[in-house]
Amino acid sequence: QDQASGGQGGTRSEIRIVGSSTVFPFAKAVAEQFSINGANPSPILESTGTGGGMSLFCAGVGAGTPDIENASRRIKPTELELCQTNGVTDVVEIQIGIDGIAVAQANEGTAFSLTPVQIYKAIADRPFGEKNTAKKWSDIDPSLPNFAISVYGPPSTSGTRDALTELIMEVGCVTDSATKALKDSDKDEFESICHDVRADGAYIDAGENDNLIVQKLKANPNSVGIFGYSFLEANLDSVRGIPVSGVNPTYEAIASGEYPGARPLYIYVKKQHVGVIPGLSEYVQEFVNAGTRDGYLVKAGLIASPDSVRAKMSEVVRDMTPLKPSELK
Amino acid sequence: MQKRIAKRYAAERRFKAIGMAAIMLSAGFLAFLLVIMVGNGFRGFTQTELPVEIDFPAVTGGVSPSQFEGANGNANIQSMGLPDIVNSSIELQYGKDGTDLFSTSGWTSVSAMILADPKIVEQKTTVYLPVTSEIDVAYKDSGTPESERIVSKYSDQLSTGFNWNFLSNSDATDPMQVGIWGAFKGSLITMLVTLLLAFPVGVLAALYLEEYAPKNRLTDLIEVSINNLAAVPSIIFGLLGLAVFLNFFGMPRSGALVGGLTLALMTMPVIVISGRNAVKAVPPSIREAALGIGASPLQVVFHHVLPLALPGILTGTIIGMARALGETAPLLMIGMRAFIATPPSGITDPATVLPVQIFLWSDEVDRGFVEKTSAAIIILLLFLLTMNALAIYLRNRFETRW
Amino acid sequence: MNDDKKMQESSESINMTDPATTGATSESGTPKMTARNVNVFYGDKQAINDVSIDVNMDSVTAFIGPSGCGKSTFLRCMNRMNDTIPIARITGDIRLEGDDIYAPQMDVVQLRARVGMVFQKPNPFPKSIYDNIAYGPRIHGLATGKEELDHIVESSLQRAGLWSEVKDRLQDSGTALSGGQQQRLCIARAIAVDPEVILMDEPCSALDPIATAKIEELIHELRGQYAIVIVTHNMQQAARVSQKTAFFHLGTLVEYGETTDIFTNPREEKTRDYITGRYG
Amino acid sequence: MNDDKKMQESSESINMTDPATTGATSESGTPKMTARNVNVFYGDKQAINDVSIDVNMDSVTAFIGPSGCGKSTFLRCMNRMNDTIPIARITGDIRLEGDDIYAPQMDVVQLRARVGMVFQKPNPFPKSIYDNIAYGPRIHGLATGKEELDHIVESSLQRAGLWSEVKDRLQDSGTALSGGQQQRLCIARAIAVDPEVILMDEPCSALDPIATAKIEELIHELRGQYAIVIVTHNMQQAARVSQKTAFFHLGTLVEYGETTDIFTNPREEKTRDYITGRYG
Amino acid sequence: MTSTTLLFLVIGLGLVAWFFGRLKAAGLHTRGKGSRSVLHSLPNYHGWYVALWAIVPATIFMMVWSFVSPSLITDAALNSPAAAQLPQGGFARGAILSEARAIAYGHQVNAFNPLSQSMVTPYREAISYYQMIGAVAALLMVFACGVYAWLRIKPDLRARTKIERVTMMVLLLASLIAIVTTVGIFLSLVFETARFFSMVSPIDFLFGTEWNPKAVAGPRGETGFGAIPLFWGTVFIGAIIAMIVAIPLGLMSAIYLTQYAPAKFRSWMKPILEVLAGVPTVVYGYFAALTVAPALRDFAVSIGITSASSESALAAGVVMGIMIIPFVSSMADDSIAAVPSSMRDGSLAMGATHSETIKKVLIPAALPGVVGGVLLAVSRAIGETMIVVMAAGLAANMTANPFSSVTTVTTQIVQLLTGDQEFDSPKTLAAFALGLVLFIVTLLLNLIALRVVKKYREAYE
Ligand SMILES: Nc1ncnc2c1ncn2[C@@H]1O[C@H](COP(=O)(O)OP(=O)(O)OP(=O)(O)O)[C@@H](O)[C@H]1O
Ligand SMILES: Nc1ncnc2c1ncn2[C@@H]1O[C@H](COP(=O)(O)OP(=O)(O)OP(=O)(O)O)[C@@H](O)[C@H]1O
Ligand SMILES: [Mg+2]
Ligand SMILES: [Mg+2]
Repeated sequence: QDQASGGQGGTRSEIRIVGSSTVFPFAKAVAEQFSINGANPSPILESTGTGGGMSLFCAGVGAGTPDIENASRRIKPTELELCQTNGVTDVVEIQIGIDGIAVAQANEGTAFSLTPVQIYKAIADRPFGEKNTAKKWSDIDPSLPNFAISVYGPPSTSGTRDALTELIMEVGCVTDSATKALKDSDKDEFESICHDVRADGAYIDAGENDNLIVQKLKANPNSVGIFGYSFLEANLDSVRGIPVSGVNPTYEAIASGEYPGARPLYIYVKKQHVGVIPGLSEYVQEFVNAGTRDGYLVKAGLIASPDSVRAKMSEVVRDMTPLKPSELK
Repeated sequence: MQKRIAKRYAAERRFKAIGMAAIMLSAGFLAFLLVIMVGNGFRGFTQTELPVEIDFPAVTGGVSPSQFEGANGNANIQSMGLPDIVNSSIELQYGKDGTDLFSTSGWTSVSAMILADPKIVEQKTTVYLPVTSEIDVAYKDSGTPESERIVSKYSDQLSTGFNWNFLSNSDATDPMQVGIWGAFKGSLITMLVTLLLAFPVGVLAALYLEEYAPKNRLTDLIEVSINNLAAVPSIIFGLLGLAVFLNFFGMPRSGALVGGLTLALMTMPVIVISGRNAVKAVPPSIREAALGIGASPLQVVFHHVLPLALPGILTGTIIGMARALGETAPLLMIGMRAFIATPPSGITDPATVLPVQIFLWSDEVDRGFVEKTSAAIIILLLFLLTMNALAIYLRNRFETRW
Repeated sequence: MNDDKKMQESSESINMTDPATTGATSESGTPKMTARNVNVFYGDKQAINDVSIDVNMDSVTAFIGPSGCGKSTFLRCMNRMNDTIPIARITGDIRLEGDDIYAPQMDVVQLRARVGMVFQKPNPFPKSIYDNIAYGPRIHGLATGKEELDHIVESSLQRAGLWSEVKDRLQDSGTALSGGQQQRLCIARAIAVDPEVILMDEPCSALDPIATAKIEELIHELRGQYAIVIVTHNMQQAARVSQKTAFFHLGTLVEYGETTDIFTNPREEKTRDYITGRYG
Repeated sequence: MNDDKKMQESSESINMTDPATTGATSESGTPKMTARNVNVFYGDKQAINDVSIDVNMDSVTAFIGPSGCGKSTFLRCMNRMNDTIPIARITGDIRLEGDDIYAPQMDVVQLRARVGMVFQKPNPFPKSIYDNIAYGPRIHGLATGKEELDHIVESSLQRAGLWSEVKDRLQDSGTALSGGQQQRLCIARAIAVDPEVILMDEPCSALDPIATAKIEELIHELRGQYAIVIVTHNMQQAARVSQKTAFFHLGTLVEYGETTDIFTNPREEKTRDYITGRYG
Repeated sequence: MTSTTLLFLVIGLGLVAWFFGRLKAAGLHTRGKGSRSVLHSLPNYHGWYVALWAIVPATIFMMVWSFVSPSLITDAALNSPAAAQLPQGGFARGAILSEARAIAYGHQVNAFNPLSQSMVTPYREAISYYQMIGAVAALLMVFACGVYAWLRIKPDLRARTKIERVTMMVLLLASLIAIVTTVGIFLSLVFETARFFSMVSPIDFLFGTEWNPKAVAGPRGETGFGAIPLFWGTVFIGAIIAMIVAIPLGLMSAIYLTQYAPAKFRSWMKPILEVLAGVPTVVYGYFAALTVAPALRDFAVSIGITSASSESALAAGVVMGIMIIPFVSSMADDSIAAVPSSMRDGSLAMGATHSETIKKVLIPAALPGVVGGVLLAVSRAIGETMIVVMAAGLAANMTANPFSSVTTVTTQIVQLLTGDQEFDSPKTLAAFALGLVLFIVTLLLNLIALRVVKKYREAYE
């Protein structure tokens, strides 16, 4: 066994990053900044999706595996477990900011406002256990406009979709006490009722980070889009946010937690690579620094984490404190 | 009877017209596609600029041009703090928020200017720097109200210039700074690997199958595999590349080597199939002639059949390569869908290719990327049309008639 | 690839039947090539049925017979060109100067250099006239230098009666010649490797009368230097160029003898019918 | 595509030369087809040189001559099949019952229905036997109903002597028949559109002797009902089936006359040489 | 001596061997019977025979050596005193060693890790020691094998036959790559597929009609992994809509070009049409999504189909159809050209017009070939990913409405593999199952196409 190759082919001089397409643009901006003066080699940044990235990240330690994983959701216990069986014992978790899930429509569309329950009733497969029959928004609530439900949202494989189910649908779903009770008695049934999205055409799977979605909303002014906040911000000239529970999806509303759809974004760092791959800790530091209220990531559409979280993250980055499986509940 | 004849002739004319219409429609689609792409894309080659006057002696306090000559020039520019020099000049001219008008890395073009002609650091010079992508979009087309306001404010100063950076830079976050050179080079290297692997293997396999293969199970199996591989969805080749080259052989991820290997597997069947047709088209009388004077089967093939079939094989190869050049899906699986800011310099360096770059840019949030995407498409189409023209040239030049 | 193809019954079949019965003759000198009890099958179909024949050095042998009777098939067995047809199978014994040409140790490449072939359609290589002729000597290493090669090319073209017509344009493509010239080029190409036997399969059927006359004249001149076998549909041609004639019918050798005998006084009824145009 | 192709010199060339000099005869009845001073060019190359000939209703006319002499070319001019070769160009005058077949108002589609053609290689369509025969009547609208069509098919097959062999398998593919049957099927197909002239280009050269005999017999039977022109390489065949023979050489009509005269007492030296096998 | 220089040296020595082999054979060359040489093969072949013997074994040895020697070198370097300070085990140790090695080889100049510098010297020593061994052994092999082969040169050595046998092996190996690739594809899909089927029943997967992957099974045990809508979408876009566009256009283009067009027009038009097949699919995708889809939607709305969505099966299908026009037309072209011209002449001689001949004789006769070509085009269309990703959306609808959004198998594969789900969840593994099923489907399509084409070829032979 040749130890110089470490089983994975030696060392390398540039950082390798994989993972979520949601974090990708932010990571890209950081990577560019990180190498701007030629001080560091430009990191190689792949958009593989969180899951695909995890499987690469957790494949082992060494030059052949990535150093950082971008994630639009938290690492799963099973994934952490796999990491550890493959020798990736120390994984550092850093929350780099927040992504809002904006509900939006074209500027030309009839303005209206929604609540989580209404959204849940509109897009769930079996709202409160009954097959969804609502065809128009007014079928759900007479106060809503009288046009067909047509929602462009993330596909079931996406992290944005997970956030949508957890942050909006489940919130709407647990307003019913009977359903809420299921959570403890019959977890499977609960998840099925609260998380499953209808498949009869009212909810349309669309890519998440896709310019086309704006075109589609513009083309169908009466349809509703659900996507990342950064996307809304970049296209404010053609789409506008729909208030949820009366709160508009604005930076402040999401940052303060007032707006319901907000999810944290993470990066995971392989601690065993720190000090071996040149520039790794500097890159992570840059990422954390860039995520402040007036950092360039916020200009690019990221929402800065609350100060408390940021303080904690600074500590984690300084000490490179590994994530403990117990923290994942 | 006469009426019947007239009707038959009318049908004849109709049929012929339909045929003509079909051709015209197909060619029309192509023309339409090209016109749309060129129409969308040509603006990607230009950038909107504002003039900035830099009084070098004043802001730098006087530096000698000689230090920017030679190998250390770049390093010395780094150390003199050029971004600040440029920013302060901008602020002088456009006020406190002036820097917000300009693309953040506009100073790199100043740096390039200094390197090209170090003397300018002794004078007061006016440089044209690219504006931000919002203003660029607003100036060329229509943008946010805010940027439209800026455009009308500076309308007499704004101008468009050719965006050389687009040809020499690589991927970036700012649409004003992106370029296709990195992806172009990646495509070039990947294609080279593909060609070097797929061409010999494809030609040898075609010769074997057409000239020597005995009629047996193995030959049938090879034949079916090749025909099937030519039709297997490309994404599946990506999965194969992932499983075999990356996971099994442990080759470096995202490299042109793996991309080239994967595409070679995809291209090889196309070359084999077209190669077999070309070999088949060589008249058997040539083979008999050679055999008849005592050439061995191998001599027959390498002295006579292969040279005669080569133009046909080459055209097939170019068609296959053209397809590989435009392929995206398999490369997503092997790590070439990546942000890579440095052009690759070897087959194992991380690289991306033109179609992947197009795909990535088409997914970008920033509106400035729309025209860059189309511009990259134009480059890719030019690449392809060149290859196609080469194929046609070869076909016409070397076509042998018997 | 077919090096290992060999005769299934070679050992026991030699001299099993008396050649006289089928008309094989050996009166003038020792035969150059001998065939005994040759059967050829294409898949299940038998194309040649128990043919025995001798080919002599000093005479031109003509094969005649109606279409599909197996003339070409038999001819192609004589230099193993049939090896290239995967479904062709041959039994019996064919010898060139006593060597079994289907024996495993026989090198088919060398055999074909010794037994040359000229085809129905002229098939020059799409190369220069010079390279057409020089190809054979090159692959067989017959010339050690440029001069020797030049010499071979020149003498072959001269013997084929083509030298005067092409000597000024040896670098032109062989395919640019007229049909008759192409056929003579092919004959010159065959001669260039210094063969012992030349097989010709309807060499004139694609040519006009004048070119045909030239080729017939050439055959006359080559007689004695090579054993020549010619397949033809044209009985007058057979009568003109050959000294011996073999008449094939439905895969069997009906009659073999002196050309004059066959044409004036055939022994078999079938031969007479064919000669007089009753069929075919 | 070539509908507008027409004769360049049609008007002035009629009757310019005396047919008698080239042997065109008109002794038995008015000729069905007449050709005067026909020249055919393939690109720059002249394939037919000033040929004049008459074809009669009550006799079979044979065209003989060495390969490439223009027999097929001339035959194909007679129903304008040469129109399909883009580089072919024709001058002179060919008339069918007095109508100039190259006149602009002549409809080539109807012409070909009146002048049928049978080719060297049997070329049945890959359809059923029934559909092969019914094809012509259908496109020309010769039958108004199913019965009438059935009737045409049956009578055509009967006249071609094929009915008894295929009547139980009219729905089998035409390509499944043997070579000789296929050729008779093609003849039946030509008969089905009720032509006035039937042109046959070496109809037996791909057939075995037995099938050849059947076709020759059929030609005998059809004589008198149609004007028949047959191209053949086989002089015995010409002698057997035809009443008149035309001998072509290098694109010119050397001699045209009664078959018996041509074969026993040719006027021209060239004809004699060819007949006796001096060349070709 | 680095391995590259060694390789060049060996090749150079091989050329020398070629020269000597040739020389000896040429010396043996005397005239035997007639002008024929007594040599069985040309001197050249003898040269190659010796050269191959000299090069091939040594090269194989060098390949093996390059696998073995690195660990020998590292072991030797680790035995040096400097190695004592290295961290124990782990990536850090490996990285230091590999950095030191890179510096020792001269691939890298500066060390990122200061410890590496101390290991450079031991590495240099070990490297030169083992390289020496390797070089000496390789050169010895070149000489031994070369001389052995050289000694075997005799007039009756069948050098040409031997060289040809080697070449033939190379040819065979080249064609075996196709089989290896096929097996590779199968193997790279089958394990993950098996894992997927241990979670989701194959019956549900293959025959389920709802594609809406769920984390947990629903009340009636439905998992949402019914692949039928995906296959329907694939067929709808690739085999129905695309073909409705491509078959008439392709077929009529081929007919016009082969039967009516003047040669000049044809020689221009054919390559122009072929460009359609060469345009990258991303470009088509972009075109479909931004130009065709909105136009079609506006059209649909204007004729009163208000439910039309801007990502429609029609947009993707039409663009895909345009893309495969050349596939259909060139296949049709070939098979129409393969119909013997005697068929055409036969029909024309009956008094049929050109179009009647084409419609009633040529097309029916060429039909099997055309069908074979269409099947191949279909398998290309159903494998197409990018156009659908960009233009047809992701909604797995079982609908025959061309204005609604559908999705295809390959699109879903991309989506599943680049999604955010954990990699061992059925949602990710389903991609492999889809891939395998698709692979099998194209295999079957191809077998059918081959059969059809073969049968039709036989019809004329
Ligand atoms: N490659 C082949 N495969 C199968 N059968 C063949 C092959 N070549 C010839 N035959 C058959 O073998 C028989 C003899 O054919 P051959 O070509 O030897 O005849 P021939 O006398 O040369 O005829 P022709 O005068 O027409 O050239 C024929 O029945 C023919 O169909
Ligand atoms: N399509 C063509 N293009 C060019 N030249 C042609 C074409 N068809 C025939 N020729 C030439 O016209 C001349 C007469 O040919 P034609 O086929 O009429 O001869 P033939 O008497 O029928 O010969 P055969 O007995 O071999 O059939 C020949 O020199 C031939 O090369
Ligand atoms: Mg023959
Ligand atoms: Mg002819």
